[in-house]
Amino acid sequence: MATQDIIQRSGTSQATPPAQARVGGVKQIAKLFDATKCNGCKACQVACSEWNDLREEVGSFQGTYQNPASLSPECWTLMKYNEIEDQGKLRWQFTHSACMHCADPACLKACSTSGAIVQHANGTVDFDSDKCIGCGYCASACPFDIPKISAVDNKAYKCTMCSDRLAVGLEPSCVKSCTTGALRFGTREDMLFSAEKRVNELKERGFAKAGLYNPEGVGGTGMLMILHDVTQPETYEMPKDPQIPLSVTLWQDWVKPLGTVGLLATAAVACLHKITVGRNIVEEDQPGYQPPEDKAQAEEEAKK
Amino acid sequence: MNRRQFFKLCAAGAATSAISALGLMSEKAYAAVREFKLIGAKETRNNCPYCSVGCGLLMYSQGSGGKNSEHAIFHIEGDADHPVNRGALCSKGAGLVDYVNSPHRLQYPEYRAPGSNKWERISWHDAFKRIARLMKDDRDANLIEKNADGVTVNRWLTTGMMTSSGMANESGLATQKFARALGLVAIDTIARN
Amino acid sequence: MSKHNKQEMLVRHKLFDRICHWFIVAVGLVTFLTGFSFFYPSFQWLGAIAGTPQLAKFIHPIAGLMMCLPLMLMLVRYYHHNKWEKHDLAWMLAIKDVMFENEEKIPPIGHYNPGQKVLFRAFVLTSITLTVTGFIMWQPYFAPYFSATVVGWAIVLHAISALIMLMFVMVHFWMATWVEGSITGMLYGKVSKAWCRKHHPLMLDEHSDVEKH
Amino acid sequence: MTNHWIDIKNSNVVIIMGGNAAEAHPVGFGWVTEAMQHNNAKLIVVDPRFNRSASLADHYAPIRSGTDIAFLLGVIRYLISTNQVNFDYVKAYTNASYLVRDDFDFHDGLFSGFDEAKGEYNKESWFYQLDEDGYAKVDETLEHPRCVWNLLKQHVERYDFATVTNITGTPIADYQVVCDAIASTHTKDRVATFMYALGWTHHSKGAQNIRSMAMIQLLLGNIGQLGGGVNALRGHANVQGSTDMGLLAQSLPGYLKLPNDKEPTLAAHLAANTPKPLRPGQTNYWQNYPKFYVSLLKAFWGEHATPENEFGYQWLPKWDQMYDFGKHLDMMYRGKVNGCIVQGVNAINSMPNRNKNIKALSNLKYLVVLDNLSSETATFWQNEPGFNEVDTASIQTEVFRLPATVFAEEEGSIVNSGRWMQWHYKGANPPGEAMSDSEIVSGLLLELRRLYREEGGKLPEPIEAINWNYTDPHNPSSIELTKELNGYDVATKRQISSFAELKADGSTASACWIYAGSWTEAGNQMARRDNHDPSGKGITPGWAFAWPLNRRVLYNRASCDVNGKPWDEHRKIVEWKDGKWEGIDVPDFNAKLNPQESAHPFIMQAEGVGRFFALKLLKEGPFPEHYEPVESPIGTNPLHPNVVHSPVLRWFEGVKDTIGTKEEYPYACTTYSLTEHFNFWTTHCRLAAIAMPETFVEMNEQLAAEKGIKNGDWVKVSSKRGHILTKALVTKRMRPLQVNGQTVHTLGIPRHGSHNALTRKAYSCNVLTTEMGDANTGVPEYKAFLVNVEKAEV
Repeated sequence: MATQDIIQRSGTSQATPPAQARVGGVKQIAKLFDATKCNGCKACQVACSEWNDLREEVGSFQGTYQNPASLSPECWTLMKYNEIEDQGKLRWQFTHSACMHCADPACLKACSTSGAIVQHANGTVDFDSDKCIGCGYCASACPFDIPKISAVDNKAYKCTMCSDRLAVGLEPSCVKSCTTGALRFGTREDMLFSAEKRVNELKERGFAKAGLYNPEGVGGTGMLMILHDVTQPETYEMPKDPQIPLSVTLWQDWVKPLGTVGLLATAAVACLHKITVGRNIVEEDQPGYQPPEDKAQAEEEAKK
Repeated sequence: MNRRQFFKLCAAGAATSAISALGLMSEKAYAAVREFKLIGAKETRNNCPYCSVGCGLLMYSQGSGGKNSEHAIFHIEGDADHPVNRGALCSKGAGLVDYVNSPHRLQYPEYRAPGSNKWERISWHDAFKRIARLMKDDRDANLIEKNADGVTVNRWLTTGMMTSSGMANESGLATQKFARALGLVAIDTIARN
Repeated sequence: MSKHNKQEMLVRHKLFDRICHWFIVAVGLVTFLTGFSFFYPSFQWLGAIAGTPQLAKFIHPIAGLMMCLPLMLMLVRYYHHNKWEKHDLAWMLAIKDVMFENEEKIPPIGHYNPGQKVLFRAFVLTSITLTVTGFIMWQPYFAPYFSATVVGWAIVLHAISALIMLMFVMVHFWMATWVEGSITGMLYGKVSKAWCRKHHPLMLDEHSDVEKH
Repeated sequence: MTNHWIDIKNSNVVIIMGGNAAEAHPVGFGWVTEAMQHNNAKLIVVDPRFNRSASLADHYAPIRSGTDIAFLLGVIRYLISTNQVNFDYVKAYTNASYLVRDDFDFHDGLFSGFDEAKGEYNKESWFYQLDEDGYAKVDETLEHPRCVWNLLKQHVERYDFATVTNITGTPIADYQVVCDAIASTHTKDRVATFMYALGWTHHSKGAQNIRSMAMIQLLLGNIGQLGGGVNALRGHANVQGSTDMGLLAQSLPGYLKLPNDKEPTLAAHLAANTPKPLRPGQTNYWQNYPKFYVSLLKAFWGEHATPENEFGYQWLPKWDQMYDFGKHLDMMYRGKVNGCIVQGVNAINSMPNRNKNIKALSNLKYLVVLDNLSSETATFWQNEPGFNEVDTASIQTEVFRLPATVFAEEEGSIVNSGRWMQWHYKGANPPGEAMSDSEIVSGLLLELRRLYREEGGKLPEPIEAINWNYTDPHNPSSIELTKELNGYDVATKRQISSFAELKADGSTASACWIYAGSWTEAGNQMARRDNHDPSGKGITPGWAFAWPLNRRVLYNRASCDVNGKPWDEHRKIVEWKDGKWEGIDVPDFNAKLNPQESAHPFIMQAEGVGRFFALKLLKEGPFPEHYEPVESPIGTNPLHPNVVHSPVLRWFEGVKDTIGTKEEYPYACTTYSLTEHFNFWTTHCRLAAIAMPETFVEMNEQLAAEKGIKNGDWVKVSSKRGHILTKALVTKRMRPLQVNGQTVHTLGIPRHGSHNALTRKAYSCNVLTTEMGDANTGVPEYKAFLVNVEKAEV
């Protein structure tokens, strides 16, 4: 059953757009993570695993509250912990690490398989695991290091924004679970509005560098983040200026068309050459070939 | 269906099989998002058993509620109607389903004999009999009916009870009546700790 | 029939090399078709040669290795034929005459002409880059050991190398079909003296050298 | 909680001290963020550790564990000396103006009446001066030198900033910020709430920690107000209910008392526990004690409770001393106990001084464990090298492990911290043969009854008499039990709707009078689900049932002035209007009682007012005083070196030898819960184990550097009572404090260690902790003890 609301689909061109008749009334949605309201309780992380039936292996203590050590095919949301000193004051900073649902998703751009990565009209970027072939292009393309390839089934996995919940009109599991209201969910418009309000509030409360992390390099993100200090996203383990990697752009926008032209041109030249120059044969090897001396002899005999 | 149509259909079928055998079958329609897993599941309201915030829960179990299915809870999430948690749950509460379904849940009464290094499974009947025997012997031997001043005290100090603060009030009342009827004084609840 | 029609044949490719070549052609076909299916997602059906797209992904790196390893072996075996020689320059300068078959103007050439030597070098380079980058991007076994950036660049390089190799393969195929007798040479190992005289005149000398041994 | 979770949103200043709501009550903490965002509230966190609550605080102040009283008395001194006090409230609603007996005194760390030999006080002098009618004398002007106000001023005078910060290690600048934030709520339009929990109770003076805070709330006029109150954040989901159920050594349901040896008859017991008013015109609600008590006895013994047999009073056991679990474990250790029933408690890991407890359980003849999970308590006899080293063969204890249901497999009610009784439903059958607790105790009781019937034995009467006439006595239904809790008319079986209907003549029965109204003739009030909040103040009268009588804010009469007008119109809960009390909540006062006749809102007190001076209720004294933890990292008390720690502690035989000194064990240590885990339950829960797989010890960077310990290294932490091996978490969030001329380093250990679960094998922190605890409650000092730490190779 087609969802008919897909606005971008990996591995297809504009000439063959996905079915998108049902996007008319669909609003862009967004998840707003307010780091200034998060206390790192991990409710989102556990709720994500619970809803999505994910169970990572039990790890071990690695010198931090962060467990598991990283996102994985069985862990799609991970809280990260950083201790920062800001003007002599200690700040324990938490990052809700999960798919950012970029408007311009590098994973989708890099994907090798038609329709294995799609972007719904509401803005969520979703993996269709049945199509996924496990090439890992998405994993290397993602500027946020989100998709992870499973060693078990060789497929890419990441946060789906609980697309199954969204489909029935519910909010993502992480957002529902959030205890402090650090995660909110709504239309992108509403989230941007409340984010702006909150940032102003924070500025009044003395966080002069507070701001919204909604990086332009990837066209904005479906997960928006309010940070105490938006000038230093690295302290949250977020990239400062995430972009679709140059390698992906070069590859998809240059190598592919140029390569195609190259291949076609080679073929064309070959064909043209064949037509114009014709066969290149060794006459002596042709059936019925008579060497010149034989030919002359034969002619002489004929004269006789 | 007339014979001609039938042949057509067969031909089409054969052609399709041939194509698919060559791997040229057109791809399936876009898979929709994962099926919403709660459709039709039995929903039961409860409260989180961990801390005292008392968050509302919605528990989902398989089966229609009909008599022939054994319900097993497979998902628990916050009750959005609950005025305190309004749908939220902490990391513990969000993982409650793994508490209910923990591989370490006890299933049967078990007994460990003096000096033994293993558990033996016993029936409830045998467990009650043996425990009651031990309790009665101890109570009969050690219940203090009167103190040194001759006041009736009816206390039994050689057996004690540490009670849970996780159980419901109703079990708490049963426990309270059970314990005081026997004359137990050394009763405590983990409420202190 | 005239005795002249009984052409004298020379060995151009040994049996081992011919097996290698056609093996490479076979797995190379699989590799390129599956690779194409990832490079052009719309042509995913090309990968169906492997069964399913997932199998295509699974087989591609293995087929690629099976292509590159014998190819490298062949390249080692053919190295001595592909050294750059003085007269090669003259041939290169006369490339236009080569293409338009102005035979009288083509300087004589040995076992391989400079065009083939360029091809040889292209195969050496691309098979090395394809193998190295292939390993770096090989999910889920090797890629996790490299950073996303390294894998990203490996993917681009892999694509570029594959394209270059493919273009040379096309040239190789085109030339093989144009210069008639080449394919039978690679199939049965032998070419006629006349063919040598025409295309690789100096090869006759080499050959007599060989025979002298 | 006098108030409730949602009400936190009405606060202007939230102080989290002696608790860590963000980690232990994360969803409740959500209401703090709500207050911060929508009420512009300030959040202050005072804790030895920069914890997850601190991560969102406007201001965090470090404190040395076990010095909260000094900290809080310093706040009181600051409020009084800067006149930032709600004087109208203090004068009308507290005992500030009451005169104290002339022989009451405090000198060099001791109150009057100390008996050094017994280690306890003769509390005779800790009382008001009474007039000829038996009423307390008062001086409304607060000028009398013996009035509580002046004694309090005098008592806290010593707690100036320099003294306080010298004891607590809190930097003066931080302390000033905290004091100012708290003081800002002395005005009538601002209210503060303190959120505390086991961080205050787990001390050798836990009750006094809490009293000190309550005194501040009285000074500021914050009790009875929206957004204020005294808010104990209870631990377990039904700690409140278990306490209501009186599952304690000296209690019966509804905060009624288990009789003691000094009360040989029912009449004597009722006389001793029914207070006389200490001021004229008091509501003095406990004057109804006999009604509640007789109704309880009727519920217990049913038809066997008659006026002739004192309603079965003599069948209740009487106590001669407090047999809390700590005491009972000590008795076990000494071989004086034969049996123990442990119901849903991992006693071995939860109780302090684990090594002693293993020996104690080994002395038992039988141990019965009711649990839904496999716990280390039931398997204490299993040898586990390193973690549980025992000689299995020599342990002669018979152990029974009985499988119990979990919340999801039974219906019933639990009471949250805000006193909400919430009804829950059964979602699935339990695994295997597991049974509910009530079914298990029924099985035992009925089998005992059978044995007594067959064989006779000592005192069979109460076993025969206990009212077990349930439809299925083997498995009493939750509905029958809960209806019994509510109470009913004995003759008609009609459910009562208020405890006002209870009588002392045996015509009514109620197993827990405060629950009256929870299941009335109108049905189950606890299952109500109307979440409408008509006032917008977070009061949802149609959701569940809050005891007593669905009241959401206790002492709400105090939100109005003596004339019945709200102190702050925006915080109106109730008011005196048109000849009655009415408002958005159920008034905590006689609805018809005219303010002119009585204006004393604390109706459960004999004098109707809040007590700065606690009379004889607590063992340490009527005013709080700073005493060091039993194991003090400074080894002295800067205020009075002769009385270092609480003088009235309960010392079991031999325990002195288990107390370490700062010379051997130089570092302070505290234990706590993490968000990811709930005691020892969630170690069996895969999702929780994934989120926090292993325990650790938190330490500051300076100490780690001195000891050559790097983040993630294995370390050995030892106390006088044992040692554990764990991994180090070196963090900026712990910091060294300057105390009394020395540097105090504090280590912090989460308490979730278990060697038999889904998490990584770990030691329990309670190998290290001491059983010394609060003299009033017996709660051990889990939060402040001494250890040493060194790098270990594993």
